[in-house]
Amino acid sequence: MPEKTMRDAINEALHQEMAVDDTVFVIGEDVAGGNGSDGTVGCAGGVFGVTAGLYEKFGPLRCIDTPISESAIVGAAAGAALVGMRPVAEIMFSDFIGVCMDQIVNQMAKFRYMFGGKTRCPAVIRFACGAGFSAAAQHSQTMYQMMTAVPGLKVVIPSNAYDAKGLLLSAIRDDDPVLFFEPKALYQEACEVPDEPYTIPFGEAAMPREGDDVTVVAFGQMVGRAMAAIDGLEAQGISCDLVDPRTTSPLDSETILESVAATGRLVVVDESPPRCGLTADIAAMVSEKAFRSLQAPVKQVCAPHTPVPFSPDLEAEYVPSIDKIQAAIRETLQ
Amino acid sequence: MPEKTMRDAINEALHQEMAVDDTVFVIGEDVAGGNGSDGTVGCAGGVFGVTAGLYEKFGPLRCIDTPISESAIVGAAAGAALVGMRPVAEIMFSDFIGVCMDQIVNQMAKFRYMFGGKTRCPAVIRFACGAGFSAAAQHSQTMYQMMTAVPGLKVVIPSNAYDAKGLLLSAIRDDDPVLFFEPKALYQEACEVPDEPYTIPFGEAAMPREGDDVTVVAFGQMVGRAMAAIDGLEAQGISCDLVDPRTTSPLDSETILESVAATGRLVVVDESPPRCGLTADIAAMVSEKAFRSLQAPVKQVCAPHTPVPFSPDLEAEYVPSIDKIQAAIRETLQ
Amino acid sequence: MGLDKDGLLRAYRQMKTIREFEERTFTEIMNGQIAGFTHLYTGQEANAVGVCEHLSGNDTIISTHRGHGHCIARGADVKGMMAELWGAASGLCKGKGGSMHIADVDNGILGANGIVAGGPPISVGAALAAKIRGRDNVSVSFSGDGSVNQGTCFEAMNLAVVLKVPAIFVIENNYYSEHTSINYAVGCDDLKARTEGFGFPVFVADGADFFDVYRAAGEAIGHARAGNGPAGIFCEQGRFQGHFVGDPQGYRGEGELDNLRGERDCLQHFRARVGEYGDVSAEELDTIDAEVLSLIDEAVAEARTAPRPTAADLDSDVYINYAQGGA
Amino acid sequence: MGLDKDGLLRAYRQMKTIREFEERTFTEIMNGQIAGFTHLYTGQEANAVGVCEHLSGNDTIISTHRGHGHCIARGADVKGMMAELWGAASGLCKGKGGSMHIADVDNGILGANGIVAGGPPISVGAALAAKIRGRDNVSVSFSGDGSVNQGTCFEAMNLAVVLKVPAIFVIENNYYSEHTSINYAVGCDDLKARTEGFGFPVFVADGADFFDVYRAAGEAIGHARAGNGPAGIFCEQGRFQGHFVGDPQGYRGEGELDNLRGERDCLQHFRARVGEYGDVSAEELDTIDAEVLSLIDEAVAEARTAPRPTAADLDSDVYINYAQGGA
Ligand SMILES: Cc1ncc(C[n+]2csc(CCOP(=O)(O)OP(=O)(O)O)c2C)c(N)n1
Ligand SMILES: Cc1ncc(C[n+]2csc(CCOP(=O)(O)OP(=O)(O)O)c2C)c(N)n1
Ligand SMILES: [Mg+2]
Ligand SMILES: [Mg+2]
Repeated sequence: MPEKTMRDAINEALHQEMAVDDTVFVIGEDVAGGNGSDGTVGCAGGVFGVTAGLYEKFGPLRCIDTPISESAIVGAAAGAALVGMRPVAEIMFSDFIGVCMDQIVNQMAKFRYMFGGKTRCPAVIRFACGAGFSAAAQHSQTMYQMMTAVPGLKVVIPSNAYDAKGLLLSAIRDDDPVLFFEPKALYQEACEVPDEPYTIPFGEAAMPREGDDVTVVAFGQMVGRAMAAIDGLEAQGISCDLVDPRTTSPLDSETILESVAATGRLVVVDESPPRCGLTADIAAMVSEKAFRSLQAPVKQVCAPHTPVPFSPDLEAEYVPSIDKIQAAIRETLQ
Repeated sequence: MPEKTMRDAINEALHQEMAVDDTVFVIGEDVAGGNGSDGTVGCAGGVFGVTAGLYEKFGPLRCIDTPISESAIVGAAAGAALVGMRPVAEIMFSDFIGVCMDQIVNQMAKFRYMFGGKTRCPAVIRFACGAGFSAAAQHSQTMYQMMTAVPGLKVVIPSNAYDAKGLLLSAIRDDDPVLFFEPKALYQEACEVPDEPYTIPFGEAAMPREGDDVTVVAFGQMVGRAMAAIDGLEAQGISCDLVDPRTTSPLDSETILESVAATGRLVVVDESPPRCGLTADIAAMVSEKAFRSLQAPVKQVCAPHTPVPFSPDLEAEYVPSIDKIQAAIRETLQ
Repeated sequence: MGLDKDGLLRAYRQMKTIREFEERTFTEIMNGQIAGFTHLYTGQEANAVGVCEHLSGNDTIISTHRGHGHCIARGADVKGMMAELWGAASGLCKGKGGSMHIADVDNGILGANGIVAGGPPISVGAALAAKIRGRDNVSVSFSGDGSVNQGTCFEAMNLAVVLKVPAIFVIENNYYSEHTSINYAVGCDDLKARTEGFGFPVFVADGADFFDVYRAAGEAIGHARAGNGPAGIFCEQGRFQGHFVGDPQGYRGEGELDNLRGERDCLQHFRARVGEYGDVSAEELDTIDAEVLSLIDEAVAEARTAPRPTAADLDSDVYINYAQGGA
Repeated sequence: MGLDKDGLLRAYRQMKTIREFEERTFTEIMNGQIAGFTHLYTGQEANAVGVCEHLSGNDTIISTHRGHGHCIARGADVKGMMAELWGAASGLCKGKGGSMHIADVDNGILGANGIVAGGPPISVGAALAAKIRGRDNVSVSFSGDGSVNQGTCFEAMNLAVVLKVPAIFVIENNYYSEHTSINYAVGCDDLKARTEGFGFPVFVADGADFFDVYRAAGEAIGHARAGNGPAGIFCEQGRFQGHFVGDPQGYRGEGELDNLRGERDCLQHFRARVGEYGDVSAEELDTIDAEVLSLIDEAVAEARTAPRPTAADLDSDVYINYAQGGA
């Protein structure tokens, strides 16, 4: 099977779905690029290159550049979705949810409920998220933990190129609003990705490692680190289940609980700060539902309660490291 | 001591602090009211009447009406605070964080960190929050759980008039940005409130009930219900500690942990939906730090994973009831 | 004018229905029958009807917190609306939405909206869909004189021009946002000019005069339907009630309300001037009045006794489908 | 003009310092020495300096993602800035902020800002503080031609007019927001008129011409300082670099960059025209050039070897004080 980066896998999913469903279009800042200039329209394909080639292939009505107006972008996607389109909006950095939160949280998320179940809003909003680029406090946040708190939204966080493609195709075909968080540190990471379209259902975790001693749950960028941490412990005779939920809403709590029933120990890893986050969410759920099986306190490995620092040295300390994950795994075994 | 409603207690705190500190001013939609009209300027005093009389007393430069521009309101508060004022901005409903989140989460909250600790932003933002008025999905949310997730913000949720006054005075005098969430269902609730100014420190929980069997932690509007639930169980020989953290950031985890060390059982009550919320936050913290003392799974009592419904019948089912709190307490004792 | 006799009668019926719906809602709120925050459209009926009489088929509207009039004008079921105010399971939104969220998306109503200026960006999306599909329908958003100061409204106006989509921005100036006058909240002297600065034409109408609104709306909607991009409609007309039911209205000038009800009532105006536009008799209008009143009576009677939603209804309708493991 | 010889020399030094700071930053990024996203101000120096030469004392600025020039112009320590780009503990923000968050609040710099149009609302707040205190200082925000389409920018402009505060909105048109032309992103034909529609005067300047910017800024700032409310300054001048370092610039027309560097260089322009404004010799400017270059060299040398922050620095500076029980 060919190897593709996460960027290319997402790009391929967009190309494939737009080719077969003419209600799908992309909209966002510089998703084409060059509009109104003396240069080349389509020169950008998104600042991370994820929408490259869509303008050339599908033209200005389906690859739509916008002014810097995130509320209008999300609103446009929401409105188009209400009348039967399947927009895929791009909000460049998930941090910019700050300037369009209302359209996501109070509008899209709530239409169906407020309207008594009589409508659907099949919009997808894509975001680049997370730390790792020294992009500092306003361009490195995850934000997915806050969005997981919002009833009405589905929240997806792929951890590799294969999942990204399959999950994005599911997201576009889903009839509910979906927020799709792409850890930007993974855009260049490659793995085997089939050329054909395929879907990965929401609410079904992946289990990239299986073991007996400890259950590790990790999200997005942290899945790879958790994998490395687990692999590194093998020599010491420690083996772990690694659960990658892939979607946080819906959440595949069954898989997590089954694993904890077997291991009796849990480490949850996320790069967001600790308060009201996903590590607490999972830890609380497991502590309640698997109370009798737990043989050690659930360990949360996450960022400190601080904004994301700029300095590469500090950022390296900020994001959970392989060492810290290993230390937490070992601690649950004491 | 005189009885005062929470509305009046907050109003009194504003009057008193504005009288002694001329850097304090209030700003928001209709905090005065009547501006530009043929009627009476100052006729509103906020849509909940919380800022009544400030315009008459302190004039147009210190009780400032604005257009419906929440980002500009919060930004104005943030900017004034950066240059040494102590603004108290009012965002009418906490749901409207949707249209001003960036100024709260990416600006105010992060200035100090991003600027290397070389500045302060002593702004307070007040919000009416929570369910209970049949105000439906866009006017009934708490939002404080999402803001607790944000490093750099302090988050206050008073549960009674006495605390509201003391906490607001602390908030205004605090040198960090403070979000002050006023459960609107409590505005008319009265209790004894001293006439003099006084402060209540952040990060110190109240313990309005003491008991031996179960620790109950409740927030805001839920504190009163938890109290009623606990009082109702007394006859059945069940006694509980009730912890009201009052501020969720900073959080007085010591008091909670000390109580759980004694009772071995914990119920956490909040009216927000379950995912990535405060009940999970507390449950996870306690499950980790008090693992050996816990004799039963921590129970979370919260709203379902749905928007807030309009219908009074549904809203009554939505918000955790005394019955549900009692059931949870009993369950931890099984 | 372009309205035949049926059209004139229908327009009147719509305005009258809104009026009676609102007056009755006011009474029932005062009676403690309706919960929540309710904002009445009384007095502004000609705005909604003058615009919506130009709409059909795939044309959509999106409304505001003061949404009853827009929804009725675009054809929402009045009984379903009244039941919704009562929080009944038979309500248009099964009691889950209430006054601020009445919607009927399949019939072109993308919802009332509790967030000031929440609607315009969404409306641009519906307009964009029309353009992508090559349809000639338009998408109308209503905004108040206060709402136009919200950033989302500006963004929507600029984006609509950039994408050249058939979005109609109806700005209803009723002189106040809550307790604050437009004279204060809109910093510039000329809101029409400020709006036109975004790059689309704005057609001004007297909101007490149905015929004038209908004319202005025709021009704006014609402009957009013909593929010329967005257009605005600027209607001036005060509201006859407070901002919400219970508002003490300390911002009103002396005699202001009497003047509005006495001199600027769109129903009176319609009756006085309809003769210029068609052969409509007072009796025909009286008959409509009676029919409307009995419709509202029925709507209230049904709402009052309609079944209420129960705990079992609480968590449906959040998602269409939630794969395994949903919360 | 109002600038004496010292003033002219200082203005030139400031522009030259920005230029060399940016050119060197470019080089060091290409050398892999500086991490993160960096947006250079090369070419636009006259905007920042023409405005900031009018500021002093309590006057504040708030900047953008493209902030180095504004910060230097308002007097930020150049070595502290360079160290900040390197992520050093001796950086102006202790390495916690980086290029997009350089700030020096005590000296009137409320920060670069990574959020497009994050600054204008904050600037209105600083201006409001001036008004409440009865001081005559002004508060300046910088925005790009793309930034003016963000809702927060509109809200800030309207609020500034409503409150009649001394907020100065500098709009820097460098023709692009990232890869998109102003011809596309600003829907209307006349951005100056759209801005003036909010109710304040906008003074236009040629951003390649320091003297022109200085003049326009003087008018705008004079207007605001005198208590007449907000004012705008509209500067046109292209950037000499890509949007960020690494941008392939496919949106540029043929010869566009050559033309900018060749025909519209504010430093060249200053040298060519300074004689009209004062008695400044080429040698004096050459001396400044040399001094600036060695300052930048020193700044880089120091930044390169400055101590880095450590894990112990990670969680300080989040709060000033966090009562017992903090997270
Ligand atoms: C974002 C937001 N801010 C504030 C409010 C509270 N609010 C509801 S209606 C209203 C006034 C709206 O004024 P206008 O747009 O003129 O409409 P009108 O009420 O006059 O019909 C306000 C401030 C809100 N619902 N949403
Ligand atoms: C809210 C927000 N949206 C998008 C971005 C990404 N972004 C950074 S700079 C930029 C373009 C800004 O254009 P302009 O205002 O003209 O400033 P210039 O870069 O030309 O100086 C964009 C889209 C951002 N930082 N913040
Ligand atoms: Mg109004
Ligand atoms: Mg630009």
